[in-house]
Amino acid sequence: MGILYNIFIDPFVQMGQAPDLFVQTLWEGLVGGMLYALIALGFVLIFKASGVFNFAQGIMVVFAALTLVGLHTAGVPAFLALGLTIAVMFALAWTIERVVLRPLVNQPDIILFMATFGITYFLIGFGEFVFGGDPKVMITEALYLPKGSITYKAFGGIVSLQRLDIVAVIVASIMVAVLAVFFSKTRIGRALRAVADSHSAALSVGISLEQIWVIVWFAAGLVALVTGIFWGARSDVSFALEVIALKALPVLILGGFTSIPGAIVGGLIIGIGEKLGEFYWGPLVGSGTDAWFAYVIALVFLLFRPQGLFGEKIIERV
Amino acid sequence: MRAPGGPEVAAGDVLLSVENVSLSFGGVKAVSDVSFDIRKGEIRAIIGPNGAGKTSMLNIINGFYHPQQGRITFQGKTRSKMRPHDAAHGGIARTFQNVALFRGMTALDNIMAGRTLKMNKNLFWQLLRYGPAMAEEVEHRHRVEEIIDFLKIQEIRRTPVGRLPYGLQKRVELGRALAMEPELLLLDEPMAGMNMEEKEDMSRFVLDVNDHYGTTIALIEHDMGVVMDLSDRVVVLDHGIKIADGTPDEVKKNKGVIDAYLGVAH
Amino acid sequence: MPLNASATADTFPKLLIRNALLYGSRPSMRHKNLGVWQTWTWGQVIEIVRAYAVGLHRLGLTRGETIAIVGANRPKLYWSVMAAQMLGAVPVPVYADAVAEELSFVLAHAEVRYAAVEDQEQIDKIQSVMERLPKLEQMVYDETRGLRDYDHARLRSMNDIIEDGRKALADPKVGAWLDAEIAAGKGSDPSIILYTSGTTGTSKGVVLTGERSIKAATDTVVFDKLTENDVALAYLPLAWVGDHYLNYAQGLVSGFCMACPESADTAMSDLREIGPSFYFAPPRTLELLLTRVMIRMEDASPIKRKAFHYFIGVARRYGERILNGQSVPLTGRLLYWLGNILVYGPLKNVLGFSRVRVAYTAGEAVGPDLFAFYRSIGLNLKQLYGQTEAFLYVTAQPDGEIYSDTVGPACPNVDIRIADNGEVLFKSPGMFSGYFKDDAKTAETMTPDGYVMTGDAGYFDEKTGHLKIIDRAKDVGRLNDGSLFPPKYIENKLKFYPNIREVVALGDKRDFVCVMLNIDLTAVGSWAERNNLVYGSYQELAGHSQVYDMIEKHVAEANRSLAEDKVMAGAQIKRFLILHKELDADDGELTRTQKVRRGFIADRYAPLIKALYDGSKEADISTEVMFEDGRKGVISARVKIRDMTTVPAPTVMGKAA
Amino acid sequence: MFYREAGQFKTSYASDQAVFPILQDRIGVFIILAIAFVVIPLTGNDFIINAVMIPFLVFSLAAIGLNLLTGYTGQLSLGTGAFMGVGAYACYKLTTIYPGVNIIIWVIASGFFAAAVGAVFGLPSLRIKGFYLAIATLAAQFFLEWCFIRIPWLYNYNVSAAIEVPQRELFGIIVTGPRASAETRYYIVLSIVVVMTWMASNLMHGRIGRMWMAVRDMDIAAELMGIRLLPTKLLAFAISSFYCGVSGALMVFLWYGGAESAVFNINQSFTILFMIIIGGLGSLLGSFLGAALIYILPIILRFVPPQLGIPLHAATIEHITFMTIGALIVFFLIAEPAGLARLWQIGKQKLRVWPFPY
Repeated sequence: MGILYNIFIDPFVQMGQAPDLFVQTLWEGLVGGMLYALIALGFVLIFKASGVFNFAQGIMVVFAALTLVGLHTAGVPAFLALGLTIAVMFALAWTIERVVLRPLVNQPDIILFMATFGITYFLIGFGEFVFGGDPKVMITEALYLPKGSITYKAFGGIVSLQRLDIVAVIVASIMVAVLAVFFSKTRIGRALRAVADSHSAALSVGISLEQIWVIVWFAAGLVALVTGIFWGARSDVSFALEVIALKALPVLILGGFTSIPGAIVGGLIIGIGEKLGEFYWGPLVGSGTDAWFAYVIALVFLLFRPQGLFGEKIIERV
Repeated sequence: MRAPGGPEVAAGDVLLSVENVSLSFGGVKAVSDVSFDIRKGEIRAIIGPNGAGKTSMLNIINGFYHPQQGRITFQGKTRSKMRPHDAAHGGIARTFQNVALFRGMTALDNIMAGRTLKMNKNLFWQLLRYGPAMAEEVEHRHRVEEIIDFLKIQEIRRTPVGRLPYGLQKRVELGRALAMEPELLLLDEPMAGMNMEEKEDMSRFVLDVNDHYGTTIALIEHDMGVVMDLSDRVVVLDHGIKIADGTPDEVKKNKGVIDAYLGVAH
Repeated sequence: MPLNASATADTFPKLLIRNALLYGSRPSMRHKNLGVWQTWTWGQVIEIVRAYAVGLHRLGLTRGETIAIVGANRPKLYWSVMAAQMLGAVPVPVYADAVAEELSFVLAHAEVRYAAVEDQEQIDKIQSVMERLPKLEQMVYDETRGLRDYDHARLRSMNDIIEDGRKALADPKVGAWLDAEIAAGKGSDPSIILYTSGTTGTSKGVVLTGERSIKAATDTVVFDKLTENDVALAYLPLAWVGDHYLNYAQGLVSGFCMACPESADTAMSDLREIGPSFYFAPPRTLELLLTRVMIRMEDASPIKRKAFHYFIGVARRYGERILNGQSVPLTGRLLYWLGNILVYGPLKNVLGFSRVRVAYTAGEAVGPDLFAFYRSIGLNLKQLYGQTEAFLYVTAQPDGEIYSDTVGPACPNVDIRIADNGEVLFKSPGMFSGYFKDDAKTAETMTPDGYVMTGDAGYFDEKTGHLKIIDRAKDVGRLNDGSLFPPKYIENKLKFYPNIREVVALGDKRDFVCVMLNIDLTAVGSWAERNNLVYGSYQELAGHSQVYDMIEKHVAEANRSLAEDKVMAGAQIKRFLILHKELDADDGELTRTQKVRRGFIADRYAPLIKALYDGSKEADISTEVMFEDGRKGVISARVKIRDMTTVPAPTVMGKAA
Repeated sequence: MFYREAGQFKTSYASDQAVFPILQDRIGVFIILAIAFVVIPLTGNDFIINAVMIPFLVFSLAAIGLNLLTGYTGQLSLGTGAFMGVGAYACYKLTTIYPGVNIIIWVIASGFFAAAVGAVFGLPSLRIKGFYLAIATLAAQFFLEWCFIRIPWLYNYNVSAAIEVPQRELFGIIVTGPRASAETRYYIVLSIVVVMTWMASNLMHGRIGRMWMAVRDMDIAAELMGIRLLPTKLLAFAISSFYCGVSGALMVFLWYGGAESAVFNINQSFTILFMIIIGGLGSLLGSFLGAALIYILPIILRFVPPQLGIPLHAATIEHITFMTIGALIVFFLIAEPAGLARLWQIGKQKLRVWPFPY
């Protein structure tokens, strides 16, 4: 009985007793979830347009952040470094299209998926080879990102919000909005959507497949850069972030592989869920549950709704 | 040859019947209220224009699709829907419109895979590949070789099927289905994409299978000439509705069929 | 000594009994069937054949009757032959690919009451001519497939017959009766009737007796040292004397194992699997094989290709001499040894020749290059000459005495004589006893003193003492000065050059020899490409002076080779021309089997022939042709004629030897 | 070139269905076994045996395990490391609870624990495939890794949170623990790997292997032929995990001598996956070739550049290794998706038809 009480009653009692802590946890989860959502967004962009499940998206986040910090450390002014990093992300997109995607066109999805493992490993090796393997600190000040926190007295206690997190949430929201507009209102955006449906349709819009791939990978690179900046600012910049970046995968399963809103909602669910879970239920099993919470949620989802929250049911044909 | 458990069905009796079967996908009707039967020993053709619901019908028969309404009676047992495993166990085998071979395996292994249900030596013996497992392997290889001989594909026995030309792939697929020693063989456009000579060969094989093994055959085919030559009875579907059923001659004269199908393109 | 035993066995059934005693557990027959080589030992074979014979007898087959054997090389058909012979009945094998017409002729002529057939296809064929075969009562078949709905009143499966016989044999009296039947068989009884394929007139049934067949086979088995350890692939037509002799008779005499391929399509890979030690192939097969080798090598990487050609060159220099046991310089031996590891060994392995100890070719003239190629890579390929009436062997080349242009000395115990008109006559232990139901023809073919007339013209080569076959005797003519004119011999000499496709030689009752020829468009075309020769059509290429120059060299070479031989020296080519169009079966110039129709060509190209003999330098010709789409048209051309100088016959003969 | 197949014919299905129907292949296998069992122990030094051969064999076994699942059955798994961990921890618990029982038995038994855990995590494979399934296996990876850290019972409440391999003897010979000789451990690992490889090969040549490949190549057709997908896939998960589990147990007990949870992290899963991608999906031989390449590559990088006078930092070597492996993955997927095993096959085919090109 004690166990059942600890699982089903006690956490909610705690929530009610200390709503400030609850709101604080919720906020932490929201910010984390937003960042998960951003990584997932990179996945979705690429998957929608090229059918490639880009396992390397998480590493691109780290790589972008590492490049930015690395360039700045090497003496490049912050905003020039930012510009250069954008250029590097473009070069990366172009190279990946040339070296990996083009030769593998028309291969089974799973082969492309595995190829992105290769990209992942190469980027880890390359990033560390160039910039060194030691953890680095994000150049928040040089980029004029705010520091410190705002503290509210509310819910019978204190809720404290990091300024950085607020900016992150705002920037992320803007980015999602921009991408949504880009996809629905611009010619290229529509072409990208067309390409997801059929390759010949895209060609009829007048954009070659190769160009489209470069564009989406570049867009995913930009998303990665933004994510990298904010995530890097919250912790260190190193390839240890990779494990966190992998969290975007369960987010995708929740949201569906092709849905931008799905990525956002999925990210938030996972982010908030794992924070609440760890805070209220974690101690029951020895804490550290956020390492697997997201995956187990995803697993349950896979069993009951494999197409995700926003995906379409697939009818198999023979 | 007989599937275990199934009651004896004499030649000429109804082997399988579908009654008032309907199937739809998200509001789109693929098959509506179709009934027909297949008699033991006959070659039964299902024809109709594109999108008539022919393949859906086969999918219902061997349990890949589950109809929303209707009943299926196979070997005297009535079900509201077939399950793939029951269908296979009951002796329904099939080939596919777009060859669905196991591409990474040789022709021999593909046909051997068709014997899976007939093999039962457990994991222990399989790990040793000795004694009963090897004896079983050899016994079934013998059966498979008879099929290879029957279909005259000795030369390509050891060729990975992915490398075979289309016509031969179709033949291997037929072999794989035959390896199941089916009571009822479903052929989904066995001659699609073949040239005249290959079609003649395949027709010959279909007739031989029917003759030599006494297998009941239900086939979908576009080539009207082939259908009329091969089949004993024909059922015609159009937009998921049955519009005619009878011998080739009867069907040929049916006005609805002429309007819906024969009049168009063919 | 097993071979002594065969001296006492004068029929094949008796040999079978001997083999079952001597080699009971050794393989007698293999058949690639259902994916593996099913094998029967001599002990098993005799059990099956005895049961089969009893079964056939219960069906009504008795001594002296004939039974047709129709189908491909399959153990059951060979056993049908054996079982029939056991009963003293006479098997009559028929070519599996014979059309219904030929089939009905043979079956009717041989008056068969029974037929042992392979499958549905053969049954259909026979049934389609049933009304012409009133005597045919029963057919037994090997393969059940597709026969379910046939009327089985006159059809029985071989398995049933054998099973039936097996049951009957449970009664020891039946076994004793069968033993008596076998013992009653005499060596002088007909053992088989082989119908000649009928290229000359209708086919004739050549009757062979057991005793003579066995004698002949015993001689060649000793000649080639065949033993029960040898293996042969039985892929030649069952009804051809070659198969019956080389595989059936020699197999029974020596006890070697006959392996039947899975199907005609898989014969090549089956050959490789079984790896025979005794092998026969007609020149055409060898040529096809060589072409395939060369084409496949063209796709190899440049290094491999170069190495291949280099080592083939080494083999051409030293290989034959090594095979013949002659002296070879050490470097040659080393290079050949290396080549054997890198090229010849693997090549023979892929072709399935690794274990071949004795290989023969026969049937038509074999090109010296072709012949040398196989010999140089270490395949002991030899030539033999023979015919159905001789039960195959008349001459054969012994190991170490191999020449591409001879067919060897007379086989052991064979007596050869050259008639005045050049025709080869022979008397041999295996010779036939007569044509079936045709004593007149038999008499026509035999000389009063018992020699068989082969119909082939030939002579004994002075250097080697080997027989050389030059042409069909009736085709050999004489020039006005009396010298011999063998057109085919001359034509073949030229056709061995890859650049020359067809040749028509003229000379009978004329002053000298002229030839008209076709170049090989592929070979000369690629040569032209390499030499930057521009051409638009066959006609243009054929008329090109550089092409003429090249062909002239070939003709001159042919002349030199003709001059080496005293008998042939007079038949050297004086003038030649290259025809402006390819000889074509569609235009009636060739038979469907690609043989030149001389008479027709003589008429059609009369203006050219006239010019060849009146000394003109060129001549005009226009011929009607049939295009591929069936339209008719006319090709006109001015054809150039080249003069050749002839070589005087050599005075010193021994030099080249 | 060395193949002389003329005259090698089969008179029975048993010999035709043999794993190595060609005589020369049988000779080759015999030579390799002779080298492994005789030549290497006689000539190899401690470094070769301890740091090259034992790890190579351990990784090969894990790669075979993953290959059974991914290469043969088509179910991509990213949880290999964790399944190896289950084997290692199970073996540790078993031998500390029942120290008297033969350690080899516990190594094998630990495979059953891994198999059971693997089957549980294979359940989602009923509904999902491809990268969806890959993500589901990540759940196994992270959850199990968490268990290895958070359940102290698994490592007997050691303060180091790591497992220390106790000394165990077999017929009076010390086989585990720091005092076990390299040769002894090598022989044990080798024997287990050889036997399990032979069994895997048997399995792949029979009914179960064909069922797995059928599911991999065309699951719908397989299902309609009466192959039940879930039991088939679960069996693949179980047997695959069994191999991985034994490999994990061998890794800790006969190679490392001790380990903490990080050994079985996601990177280990990736390493094994890369071995089979580069070695060849759906090939037992490929498992060995891939393990050799991926494991030995860093060793070569560590030793060869200094020999050439190029001193490299340990960290730099690691970075270069990562880059090389990443590049190799992409290269193989593009140039030869069937990996080194396919290259070997092509080479063998060339030798068989030599001097012809095809």
